[in-house]
Amino acid sequence: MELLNLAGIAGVYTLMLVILIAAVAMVTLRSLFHSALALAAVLIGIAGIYLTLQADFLAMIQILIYVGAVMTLIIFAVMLTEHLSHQTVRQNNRQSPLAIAGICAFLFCLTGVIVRTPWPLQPQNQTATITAMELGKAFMGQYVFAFELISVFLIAALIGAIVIARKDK
Amino acid sequence: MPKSYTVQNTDLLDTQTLEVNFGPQHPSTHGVFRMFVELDGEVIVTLKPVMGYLHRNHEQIAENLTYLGIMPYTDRLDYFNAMTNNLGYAMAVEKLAGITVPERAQYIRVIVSEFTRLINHLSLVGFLLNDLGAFFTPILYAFREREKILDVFEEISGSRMMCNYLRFGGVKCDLSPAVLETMKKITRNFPKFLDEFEALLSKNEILCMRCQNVGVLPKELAVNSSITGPVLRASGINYDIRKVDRYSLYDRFRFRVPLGRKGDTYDRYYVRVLEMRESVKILEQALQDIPVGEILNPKTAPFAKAPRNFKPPVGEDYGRIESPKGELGYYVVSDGTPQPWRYHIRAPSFINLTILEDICLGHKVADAIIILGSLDIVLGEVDR
Amino acid sequence: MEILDSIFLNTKKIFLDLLGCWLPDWMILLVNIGIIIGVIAVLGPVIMMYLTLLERKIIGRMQNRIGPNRVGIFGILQPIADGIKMFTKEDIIPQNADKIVHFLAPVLMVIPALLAFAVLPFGRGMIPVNLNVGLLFFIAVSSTSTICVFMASWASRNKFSILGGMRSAAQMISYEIPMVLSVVPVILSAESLSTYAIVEAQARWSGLHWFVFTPWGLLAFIIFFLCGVAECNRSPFDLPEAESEIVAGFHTEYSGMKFALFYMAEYMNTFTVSALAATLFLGGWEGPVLPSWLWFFIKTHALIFVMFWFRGTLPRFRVDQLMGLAWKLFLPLTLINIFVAGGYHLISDRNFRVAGASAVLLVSFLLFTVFLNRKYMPEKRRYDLVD
Amino acid sequence: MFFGLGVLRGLMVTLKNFVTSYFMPPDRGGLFTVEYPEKRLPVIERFRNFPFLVYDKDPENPRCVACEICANECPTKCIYIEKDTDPNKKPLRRPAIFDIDITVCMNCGICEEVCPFDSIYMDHPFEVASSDRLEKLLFHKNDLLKSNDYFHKIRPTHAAAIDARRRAVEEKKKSAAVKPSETGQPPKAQNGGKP
Repeated sequence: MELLNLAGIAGVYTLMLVILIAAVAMVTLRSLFHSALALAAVLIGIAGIYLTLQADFLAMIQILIYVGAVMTLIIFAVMLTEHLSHQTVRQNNRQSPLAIAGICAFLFCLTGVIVRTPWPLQPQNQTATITAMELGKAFMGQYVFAFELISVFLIAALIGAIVIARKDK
Repeated sequence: MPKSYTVQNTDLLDTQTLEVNFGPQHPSTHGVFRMFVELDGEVIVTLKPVMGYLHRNHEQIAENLTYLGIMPYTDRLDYFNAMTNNLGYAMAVEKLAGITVPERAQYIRVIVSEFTRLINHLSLVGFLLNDLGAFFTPILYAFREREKILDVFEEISGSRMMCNYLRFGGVKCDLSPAVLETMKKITRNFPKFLDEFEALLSKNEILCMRCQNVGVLPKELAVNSSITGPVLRASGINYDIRKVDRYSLYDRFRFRVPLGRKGDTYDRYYVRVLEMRESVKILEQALQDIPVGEILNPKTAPFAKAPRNFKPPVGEDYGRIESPKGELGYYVVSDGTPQPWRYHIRAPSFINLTILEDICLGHKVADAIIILGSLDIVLGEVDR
Repeated sequence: MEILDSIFLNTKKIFLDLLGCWLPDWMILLVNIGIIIGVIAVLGPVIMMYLTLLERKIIGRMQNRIGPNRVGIFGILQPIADGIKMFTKEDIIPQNADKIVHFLAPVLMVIPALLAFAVLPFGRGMIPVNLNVGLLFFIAVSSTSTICVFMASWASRNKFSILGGMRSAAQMISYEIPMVLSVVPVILSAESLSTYAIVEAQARWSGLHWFVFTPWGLLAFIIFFLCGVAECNRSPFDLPEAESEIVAGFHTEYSGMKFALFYMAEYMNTFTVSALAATLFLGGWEGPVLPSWLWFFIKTHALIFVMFWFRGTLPRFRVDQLMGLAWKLFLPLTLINIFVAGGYHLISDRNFRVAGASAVLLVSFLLFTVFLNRKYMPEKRRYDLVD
Repeated sequence: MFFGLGVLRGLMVTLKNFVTSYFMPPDRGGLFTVEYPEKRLPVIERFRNFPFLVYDKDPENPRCVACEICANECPTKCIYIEKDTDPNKKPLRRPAIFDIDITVCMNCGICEEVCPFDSIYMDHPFEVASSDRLEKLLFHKNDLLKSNDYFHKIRPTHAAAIDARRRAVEEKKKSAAVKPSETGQPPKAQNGGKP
């Protein structure tokens, strides 16, 4: 049996490696369209991680919202500004050593914080997986105020977008 | 100055128009016909028709042939209605040479040209629905009926589409009683088929959405650009040469001319369906009282054997008939020799095509294809 | 009938017990998963091949002609002949196309189509993966195929495919929303997202208990099915590959095996959408006499017949009418449908709630078709026959 | 009234055709297709394809007298005739070469009408496709020559009428030959009134 969960852990780490590679690729790829696709790969990878943590509702929502809607919007923008995506932007310039130094400093502090804080680590497999039913009850029960506030906020954003789009009609 | 249509773009960024060639090989331009279209997004800004891909020098060839030798060439003008092409040419030369046609031959000519009108309108509706996207079903129903009529044509003239059936002063061969019987059966079943066809199409919401108020042809534009045929009648102008000229025997039959009101693609479609119903009425009356008698004017019999002796008197003449696509006219100038000195055809499709640009501007790409389809052009006639 | 009903489950159990004697038990778990994956990987393409044959036969019959019958007895081997043709066809990549993305697009197009099989309940106990968010999984997976359409149209770099790509993406997005909203009443009354539980919920009720027989269920079924047809770009919504306008939409520049993959993805989508529609509204594998998996296939193939029927009869919508239909007719109707379904569950008196619900739905349908969308309604036309 | 009613009625029409295609006869909504290579439609008698030459008894002397009227009258000029000459160069009333270029001929049937000696008629077989465009699609005299009873087989009524007329001309010529006073004028071809 331990071979099985060893394979499981190895799978999770390879997934994280894939996400890292896709993220780096997103930043360094020359063509805009390719980096948009790399972003899609990153988002799907994150959904994969949710799945390994048994949060399947969250994973599906992640794919539906991010990959289905947000990515389509980004690619629409890229396709509509046709000639913009043709010139391949030069990714690295003279300040790259300075930037790498900055990143290393930031990583150093980050790992320091991660190592020091006591994470409430439970054993690997939690007992009850949270089903969509409980999430629904929590939304409508305990967190109903936050839920309504967010929906009002979203509608305001929606109306704002429409007003901007037809501002001189 | 080419007319153009400006889209009122509200947003600030100036969109670049897209030039697209709906080229000679495009799947839905009825033969080799090119439209050079400038698109702003989906809307057509300018449209330039390009023709001449199917030009076969028909009129120049005719000047080196005897009058009878030209007859098989007229089949290939509008290759859907060979019989009406023959009829137009035969009537023009008969007017020039002053030949009368016996009674039975006149009846056969009316029957045959009304059958061609059925074929033409059936194929048009089928092709129009094909451009609209109905996957070949309406066109195969139309072709199933067309096959029956083509078999009758093959029985009479020897060939389904290139009939070469009419001669100056009559027709080449007679109708046997069996053929008359099958003709009567076809005309009896045709209204039933038309009802089923209309049930499939006329009230179809998608067809109505796609065709209504698309490509509206105003009355004065239609008259000014001398449009003829169902396209003109769909815009509401009562001009049918069968009623105006009363040529051949058309004054003997009771039939009515359908007129549309708005003149858009749906009216052009529905006026043709009503015309099919009127043609069936004419056919019933004609098949009812077709007399017995000779089918060829005896005076022209010797010329059948020796076409080069047929020398019509010097002079010129213009004979016209109501072909399914519009007014088909033949202008023949004879200088006494067995070969015509000048021979010109007034092709209805060519004239109807001139307004394509005016009624397509401002519509979407998908509409341009349907408007072209509803004008019912055949490139053989346009390019000659 | 029980044996016939779970015939596939028993064979798998016998096979696994046979293997059990010399393989460790966790290996059996892997083998079990392997069998399920194998079945789906074989089932998908085979279904696709025989759907193409079925479609050509049915549409042929509708047009009073026979349809393919040269290869094999009734054209049985026709799909294999098509497959070989697709393999041997030269695979042309346009000169200035973007090689990687051009290659990736068809591959990524097939993945969502295959993934959607994982959630369909083929029979009693025969569901590949019993996710408790099965329905959401299906919708999430089918929404990712938009990106593959974008990749295909962008990579081939020609005018027609860009036009086609834009149109199909816009169409897929605007038909996804009514599709998702039309499923909400079903979740509401089955109290679960898992497709297996939905089918059991429909089995639990007394009498005629499929959701399609309730007023809101019927409307939701029609809208879900039409959006499903639009989702896999089939007629009358097949704008992206409208051959009469833009030649073949986003797969203009594809030939050979890549084109076959697009073709496969479209037909698998057809199967999965009809299967899901059958599961949600027509009671999935639930049926009186015949074994459960047979009921599932009968219902799915009935809906697939309807899709082929549409293709054989209906002309196609124009772009703006297509969008108008989704946003101005389907969306409001589904929203009202959710409220009506909610009310339907609160009222206990049976025939009052049926009459009330159908009355409200009928009024809203007329409101949205005759009054608000007057522009789309066919006008009455009069023609005068003049002498 | 209802938005979707027209579409439904259209669907019913195709469903009716789908169902009737299984058991109705061809002309009332049944299966219309004839599977060509195996089953064939009967060729209609007046069907005209490429022309052929008729000979009465043996292929050596066909009815054709190489008068080249058909070659002149043919609109597309696809017939080429050369007169036969006997040993001492005197032209005979027989064609040595009679070629018809099938790719040019548009089977309009004018040669059949103008031929005064009833020797050229339109044939029925239409499967004349071949791989070699130049050589095989140029029919020479021996490809064109076919017997009179073949003519009777493919066009019974038309051939019978032609033979009746030829026999009438024969009797008139014989009766003319019996009365010596008649000048032995070669029988001018009757104008063939079409049946």
